[in-house]
Amino acid sequence: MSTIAIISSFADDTRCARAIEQLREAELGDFNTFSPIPSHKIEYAIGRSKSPVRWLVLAGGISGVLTGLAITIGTTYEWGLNAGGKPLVSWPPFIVICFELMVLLGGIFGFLGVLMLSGVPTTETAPGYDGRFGGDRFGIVVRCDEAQAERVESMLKESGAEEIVREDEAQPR
Amino acid sequence: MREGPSISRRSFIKLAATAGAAAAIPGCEPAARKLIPYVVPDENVVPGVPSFFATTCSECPAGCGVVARIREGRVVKLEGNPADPIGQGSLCARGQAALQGLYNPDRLAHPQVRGGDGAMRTVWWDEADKMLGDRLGAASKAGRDRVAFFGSPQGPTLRKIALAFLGAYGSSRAIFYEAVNQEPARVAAKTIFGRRDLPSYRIDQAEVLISFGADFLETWQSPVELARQYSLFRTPRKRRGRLTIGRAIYVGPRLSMTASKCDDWIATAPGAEADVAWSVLNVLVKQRWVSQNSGFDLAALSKAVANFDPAATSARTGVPVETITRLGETFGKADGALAIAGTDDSSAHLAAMILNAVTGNFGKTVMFFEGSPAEETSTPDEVDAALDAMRDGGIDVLFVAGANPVFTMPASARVAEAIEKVPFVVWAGGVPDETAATASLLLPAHHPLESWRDTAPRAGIRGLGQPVMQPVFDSKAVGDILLAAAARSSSAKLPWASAAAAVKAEWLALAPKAGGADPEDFWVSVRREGGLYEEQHLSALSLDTSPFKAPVPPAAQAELSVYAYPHIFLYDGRGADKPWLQELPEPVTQIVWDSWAEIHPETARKLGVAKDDIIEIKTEHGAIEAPVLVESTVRPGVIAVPLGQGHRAYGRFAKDVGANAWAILAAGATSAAATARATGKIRRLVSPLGKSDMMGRSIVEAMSIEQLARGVVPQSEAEEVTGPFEIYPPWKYPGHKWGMTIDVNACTGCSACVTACYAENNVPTVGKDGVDNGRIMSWIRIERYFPPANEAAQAPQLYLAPMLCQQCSHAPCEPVCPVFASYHTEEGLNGQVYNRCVGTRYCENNCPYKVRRFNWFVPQWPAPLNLQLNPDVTVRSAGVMEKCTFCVQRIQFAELNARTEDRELRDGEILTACQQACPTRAISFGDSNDPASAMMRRREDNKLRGYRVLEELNTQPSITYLRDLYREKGKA
Amino acid sequence: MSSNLQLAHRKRAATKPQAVESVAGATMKAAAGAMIVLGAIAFVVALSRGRAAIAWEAYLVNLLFFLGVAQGAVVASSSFYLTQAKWGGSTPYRLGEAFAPFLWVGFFLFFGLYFGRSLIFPWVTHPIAQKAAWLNTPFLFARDGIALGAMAVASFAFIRVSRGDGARAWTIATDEIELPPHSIRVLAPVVAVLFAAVYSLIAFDLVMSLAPVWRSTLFGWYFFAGCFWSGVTAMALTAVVLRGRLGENNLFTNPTVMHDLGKMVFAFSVFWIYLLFAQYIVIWYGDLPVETFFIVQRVHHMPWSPLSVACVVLIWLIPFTLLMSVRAKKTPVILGTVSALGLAGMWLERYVLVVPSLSLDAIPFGATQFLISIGFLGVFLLSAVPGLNRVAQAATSGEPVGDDAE
Amino acid sequence: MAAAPKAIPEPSFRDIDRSVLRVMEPAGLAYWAWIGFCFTLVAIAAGLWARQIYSGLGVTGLRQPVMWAVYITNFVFWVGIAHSGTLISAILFLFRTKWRTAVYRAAETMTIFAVATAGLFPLIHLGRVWFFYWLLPYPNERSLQPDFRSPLVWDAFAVSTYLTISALFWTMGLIPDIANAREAATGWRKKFYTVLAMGWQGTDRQWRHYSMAYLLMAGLATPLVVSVHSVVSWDFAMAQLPGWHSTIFAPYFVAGAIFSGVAMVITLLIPMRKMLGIEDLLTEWHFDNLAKVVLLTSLVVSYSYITETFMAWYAGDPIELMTFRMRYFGPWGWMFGMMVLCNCLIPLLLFSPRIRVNMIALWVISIFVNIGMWLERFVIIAGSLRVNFEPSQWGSYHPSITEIMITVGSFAWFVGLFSLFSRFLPIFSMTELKEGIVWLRKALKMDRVKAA
Repeated sequence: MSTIAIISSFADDTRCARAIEQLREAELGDFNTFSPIPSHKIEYAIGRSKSPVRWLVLAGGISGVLTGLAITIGTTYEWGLNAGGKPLVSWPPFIVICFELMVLLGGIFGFLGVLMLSGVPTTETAPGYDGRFGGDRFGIVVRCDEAQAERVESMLKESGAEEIVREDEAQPR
Repeated sequence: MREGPSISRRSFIKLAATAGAAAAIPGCEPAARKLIPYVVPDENVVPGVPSFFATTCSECPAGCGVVARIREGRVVKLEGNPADPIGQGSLCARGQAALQGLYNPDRLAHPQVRGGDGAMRTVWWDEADKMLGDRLGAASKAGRDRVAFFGSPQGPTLRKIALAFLGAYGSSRAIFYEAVNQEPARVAAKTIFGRRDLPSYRIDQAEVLISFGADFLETWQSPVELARQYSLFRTPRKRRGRLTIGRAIYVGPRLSMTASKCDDWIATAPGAEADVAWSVLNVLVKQRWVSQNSGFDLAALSKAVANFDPAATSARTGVPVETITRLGETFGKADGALAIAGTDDSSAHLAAMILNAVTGNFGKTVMFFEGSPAEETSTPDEVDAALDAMRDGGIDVLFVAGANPVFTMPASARVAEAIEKVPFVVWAGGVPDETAATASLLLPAHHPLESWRDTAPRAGIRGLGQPVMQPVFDSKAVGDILLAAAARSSSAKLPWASAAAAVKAEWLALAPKAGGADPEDFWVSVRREGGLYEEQHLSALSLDTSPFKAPVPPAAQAELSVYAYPHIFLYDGRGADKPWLQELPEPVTQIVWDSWAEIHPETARKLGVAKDDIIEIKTEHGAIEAPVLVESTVRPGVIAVPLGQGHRAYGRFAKDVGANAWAILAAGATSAAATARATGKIRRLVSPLGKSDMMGRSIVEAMSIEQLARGVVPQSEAEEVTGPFEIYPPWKYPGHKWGMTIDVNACTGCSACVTACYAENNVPTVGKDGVDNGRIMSWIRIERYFPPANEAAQAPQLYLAPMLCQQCSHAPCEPVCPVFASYHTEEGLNGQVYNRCVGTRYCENNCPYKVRRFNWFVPQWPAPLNLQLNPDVTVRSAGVMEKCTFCVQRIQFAELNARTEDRELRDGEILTACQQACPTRAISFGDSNDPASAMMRRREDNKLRGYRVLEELNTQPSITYLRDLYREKGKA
Repeated sequence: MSSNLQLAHRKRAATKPQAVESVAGATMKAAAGAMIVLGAIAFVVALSRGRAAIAWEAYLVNLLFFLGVAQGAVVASSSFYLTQAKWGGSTPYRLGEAFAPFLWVGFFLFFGLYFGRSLIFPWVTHPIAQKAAWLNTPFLFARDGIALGAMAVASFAFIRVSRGDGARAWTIATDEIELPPHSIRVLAPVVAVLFAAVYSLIAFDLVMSLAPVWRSTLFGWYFFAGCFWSGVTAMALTAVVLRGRLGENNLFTNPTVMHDLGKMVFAFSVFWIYLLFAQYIVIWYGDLPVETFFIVQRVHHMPWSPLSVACVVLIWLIPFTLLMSVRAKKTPVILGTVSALGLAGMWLERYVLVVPSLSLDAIPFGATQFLISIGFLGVFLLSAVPGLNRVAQAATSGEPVGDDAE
Repeated sequence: MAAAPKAIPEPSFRDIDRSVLRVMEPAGLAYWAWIGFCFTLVAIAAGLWARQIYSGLGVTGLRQPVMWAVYITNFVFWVGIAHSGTLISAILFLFRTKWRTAVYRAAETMTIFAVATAGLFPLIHLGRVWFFYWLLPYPNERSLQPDFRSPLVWDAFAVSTYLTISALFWTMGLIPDIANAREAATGWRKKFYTVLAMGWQGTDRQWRHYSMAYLLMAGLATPLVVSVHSVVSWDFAMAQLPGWHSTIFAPYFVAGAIFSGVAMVITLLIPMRKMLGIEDLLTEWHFDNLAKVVLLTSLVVSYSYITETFMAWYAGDPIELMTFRMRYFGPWGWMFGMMVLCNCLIPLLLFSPRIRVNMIALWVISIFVNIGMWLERFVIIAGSLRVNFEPSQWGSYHPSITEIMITVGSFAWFVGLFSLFSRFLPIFSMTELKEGIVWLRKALKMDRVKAA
């Protein structure tokens, strides 16, 4: 039994989400969606857990603060110079530095995190990807074996798919 | 002008070689032997270690002793010679600036001859000598007195040489001319005491001082010495049970710096001072406020002063009667009083002398000593005679050395045309001046600091001037030129081989006076001491009380007259070639790089002019143009113009700056009736000063002596913070914590400190435009504020005080520096690391005292001025902030010495440049951690007067100022 | 996240909440009354026992605090209009307006200060020449009286319109972009602008002038930002309390609504610390005695420094750390506790601002001041009763909330 | 969120793509002439800077005591301009404001270039720019480090952080759009976008991380933007100088920054809207809201002016009083008057809803605001330095040609970069417009209703 790819496109995320929910209920789990916008509906329908990016950002932020403390306090004691009678460890200024570094590293971690987790940069195209999915169409690519093809297609159709293409071992176009 | 060999470069290489060679094999290198100051044994030259030579100052007749600081064979700084009784270790701005005369880039590098076309041709010395010799020979053959020498008093020895030189050519036409001279005083002395020498003064012995137009803190006689005396005179002291300060009154047309330091300024028209003086005498005599044994025939005296009844005088001069009577009273009742005169008419001098005499102050506040030095300047008659001779073509060769008659002699003398008539004029000197422009042969002469010379400023003092370094240019000592010429082309046999020999001979002759020590030891000791200082002996005065020529009251004054006074820094004009002096703001007007016509607002209204409008001032002798400065620091109807500017030659720094006031004066006069008209032209008078109004801020503070006596401290009405407010933990300064105490009452505003700072710290000058663009670099400046009119009665006449980095413990400039270029040292200094500075300039923005200076461009020291740079101090590059660091290099030097000698640093061992220069010792420096240090004791002893500038900012300055003292006006 | 929202919608669609008319029963009124009596007695006693200064200090502190809460909440409501907030239907508006009646009470209590002026304002006993033009009794009471009066009038005008049908209808979500009724569009900005002006004035006159030498340009802003935050916090606290007392499916059971309240508490607590820091660092760095002493005496010196620290902990540290996560914001217990502590912190902050100026070396907090504070609380609660009922009605009306809620 | 699109037929996703991508089509001669003009000015400025580096800061009009003037004014001005971008892209995102979607990309782009411009001025004003890196900590054997107590160091950190974060935030938003552009594009542009898009395909997995990170970035950028201009304000407030040392500076400068920034957005968008014919993306509703932000911040700025004046008077410190007297009535009083007119009075017009949506009026007002805010910074910076603690050191200041041309150059640099960008990368976020399409439709409907 060869697996095939069924590529369907939808006009809006509501229909798309409905289709996904049905697929999931039918436990035809092996599918992939494309959309021009980050749709909460689709996300909810797929129902994955929250993205781990936030932990990266948190880590970045914390390391930022620590770096801040390290360089401010550390370098101050390097020479221990008196400037205007202000204490060597002058908290108010150091807080500013720590804050900036927190944001800086947090942001960088976050950005790199997204790239890493969402697998960009990449050169290969996911099976079934179609240019319109970047524009005004929402797409679902279901990978199943021929036996289930019918069911899947009907499922997609009734949830409002505009067109459905079946491909043997879909190749990227 | 054709290029001679590039001297500045050569000499630079030479000097560089000195250091190098000396470093390599001290003394053994022949080149080095040739190059190091030959008064020092070679092994004394250690690179990085300064050597000091005592010599004398030749910038004015006061003849202060000087110590020259030599590094690697070049003199880098001049300081007062502590051994010298006149300067006593201090030196005025002019004296210190002599260096820039020595290193002046415009100095004549080679002999030059004027061709037929008037163009100059550079020649070698032998050609020049030959030409000179031939001309002299020819002249002497032509007859007697056909050679003339025109110079300025340059000490007994040179005088001897000059006379001998003339003698060799059968002439006696020697003129020694000082534009700013004491002739009127001598005349007065002659009249009453039958002697022409000058008395010495002891202001500090007096209780009351009246100056009739004598700017004794600026240019009159011996400013450094008198300033020091004056500061003692003004120091609060118990007199007859009351804590008081000496009372000083200034009578004259202009509120000079001197006048501003007095209690009262009695504004009179120029020439009216005498009138007032006689009137005061009149009061004294009438009131019998005279000492019984003064030896005067009071009857005769009162007859003599009959014309000077206060009322009459008041009518003539506009000085209120009660002012005159009060003057008389204070002077007469004083226990020790002194009247001095600085006017151009001997009448005022005479009156002053009589005032001192009748009150029995001779021998107390003013005294004649035995053995006053011979008169150095020629009398006006001699000068006139010589000039006439020239005009009649009676002179073939005129040898001018050290004088600039074309510039400094008053218009009426018609010098230019006289010199015109002389076929061959030889000029020997440094920077070619107006007179050089008329000469056919120009000879580069040694700067005094390069040559042997001596001075005899007054009885009991002989200063020895020894050369402090190798000549910078291809020059010769004037004495040597004269001797060489005489040897070459005259039959006479002169006793000396060289000027040096002459000086030594002269001094060895003095050896017996010094207790018959071995001549050579004596020679060594005087070279070390810088001169011979002996006990002075009062000379018995033979008072000629025979009714002297009773003075005639001067005619009614012209309703507009011009009053010319020697510029405190440029003096008679010789200072104009020195950028330091040009850029030093005149203390009262704060103007730089220009000359100005100071007039009263009233006068300005009459003339219909405002500040910066150029007016033409015309007298019977000539006319000059100068921009107007409208201030009430001058009497209505008087135009006050400083002398010294208006050079048409004399180097890049002096040429075409301002106007020459000598050109409108009569011989020996400092004022003249004048007319003035607006020319419609405008020239900005440039000054680094922003506002003259202190706006009630705590910058320069003053309190009245009465308050001090009562023990009340002037309170600021600002609200007080109660409870703790210190937000940072205190910093510890375990070792030293350097601090300063500055007595504003002692500060006269003479700016010697400023010049000292320029010299010590390689502070660049920026020129007129630079100052105009707000880019003056001075690290220390004299703050000048006018008291607001409504408080004038409760304030000094001017607020004058030095402002420099306050080295704050909570310095606002430090934490804002992103790179620690500005930081605080363990010894409490506000350090500035030039190499680290990136030039954000935040420090200056945040400095409340605005004492930081930014290098907007790369600083310029046209060679060989760069040779003066102090090797101990970095030369800052463009884009770097710089500032005062209490002369940290001197602190380091002293600390290093202490460490090598394994001992504690001694109090007073470190002198900052400004402190060292100050004639009145207004600045004391020391360790604030050491309560015993002189600096701290001074604070302690003057607690009531102590304040810190802008204290409410909690910057915690290391400098404590002591309030200026004034007398509450309208009080007896 | 919108998905949860849909759940909420569905649930609500399923069962409408039980309409509730009134939450504040006789017991509460009685309790409030009792508190007032206690406070009044304590005040009178203190005055008669020559401990007037202490009494007046407490009086001022509480006046400032409760006025701040009441006014801050009203301004919150007006700013909802300005930002066209529809996340809670009309309920958040009612919530904000609930404490408004105290504005009038406070207005009158303010004039009470007149009798304690010589004990509160140092410049009354020792007039300051330079500041006399501004710091003098008649002018101060005149301007602040007028200001507070105007503020109350404006607030009530605004509230009347806001409770009207037009505004109500607007708060319910629609498909169109439409603006709130015209009168609201006029009054809401007025209230907001007036608030900034009046409460800056109050800050300068009733707090800063207690240490007449001290000045800080940001202080007014800092002060009214604190008022605003205390208002918001009071709203959040009320929401949490009512949530339990309004039965099934009242609006406050909608986690997203609590989330939004939580966000506000979180955000404006951060804003408060920002303003505090902005003041502190400038004064700390500037090192000018006229500025530093105020901080030094409160933050760096006993006995006040612990209290100052406590303020920061209660007003910023706790809300910031606890309310960081979404879940916490949605958890009533956490939100409630944080808000309660926050309010306590804000009261303490007012206390630390005012009292050290009057007694630097000792904390005069004792029974008197406690009871007087209780009294004020009583007044506050009593005056809030009708408003709270309105909140109850709105929260149980089951009206749909705007789709911009997440 | 896209509710049933049947309610209002258009614009559809495709329309959005069409109108946005149309902007990116190859440009005409006029456009390149414009670009050329801009960068010629930049070249001149660069030349003058080179000269300044060579001969020293003396070529400027700077002097004792006015050590900072036009350069620092420009720095603050441009940083301020930047802030609106972050406000719209981050803060309003957190506030779930609907109208931001249309303008945020343009604003964010402005931020990047404004910060890039601003960042130059601290360098230009340095006395020894070749040592600028001494302001940053880096290991070196003498372990010389910056003084973290100096506001200028905070500044270095804040501004560089700000530039980095905005750039990342902006890039992140761009990726999906570029991916989209990639599909439509042809020729070299295709390759260009393909590379830039980094192979983004908009799978649910990608979007999941994307939206989370976007939210967090916004969460970080919000306090950042506040901190940045606070730090900038502290460059002055930390000093003791009257007119600089004021606690209100931080929030006051932040408000001022947003004020001028949003004004600049308006200044740029109104002509763009006309020239590119994108009224269907930028509706009156959008400008109405931008105008409201301007109005609000204008009020805050006025509040600060009043407070500062009052406090100066209340404190009764003669020195501070004098500073303010000079600021209002001194030789530079006209600047102050101008600035009050531009920043406080003219914006009051925006209380009128009609003016808020009158493009001409709005545009003119926004220009005035920009002028006013530049003057404000100048008056604060140079004006306060002129009258310091030491009357004897007071002095005036006149900018030199160098400073003037470099300022002009900075504007050219900013506008030039912006123009370049607008042609080659999507200046409107297609993704976000689609997300908020409902509101776009609502807005368009409202416009039409108004028009009818």
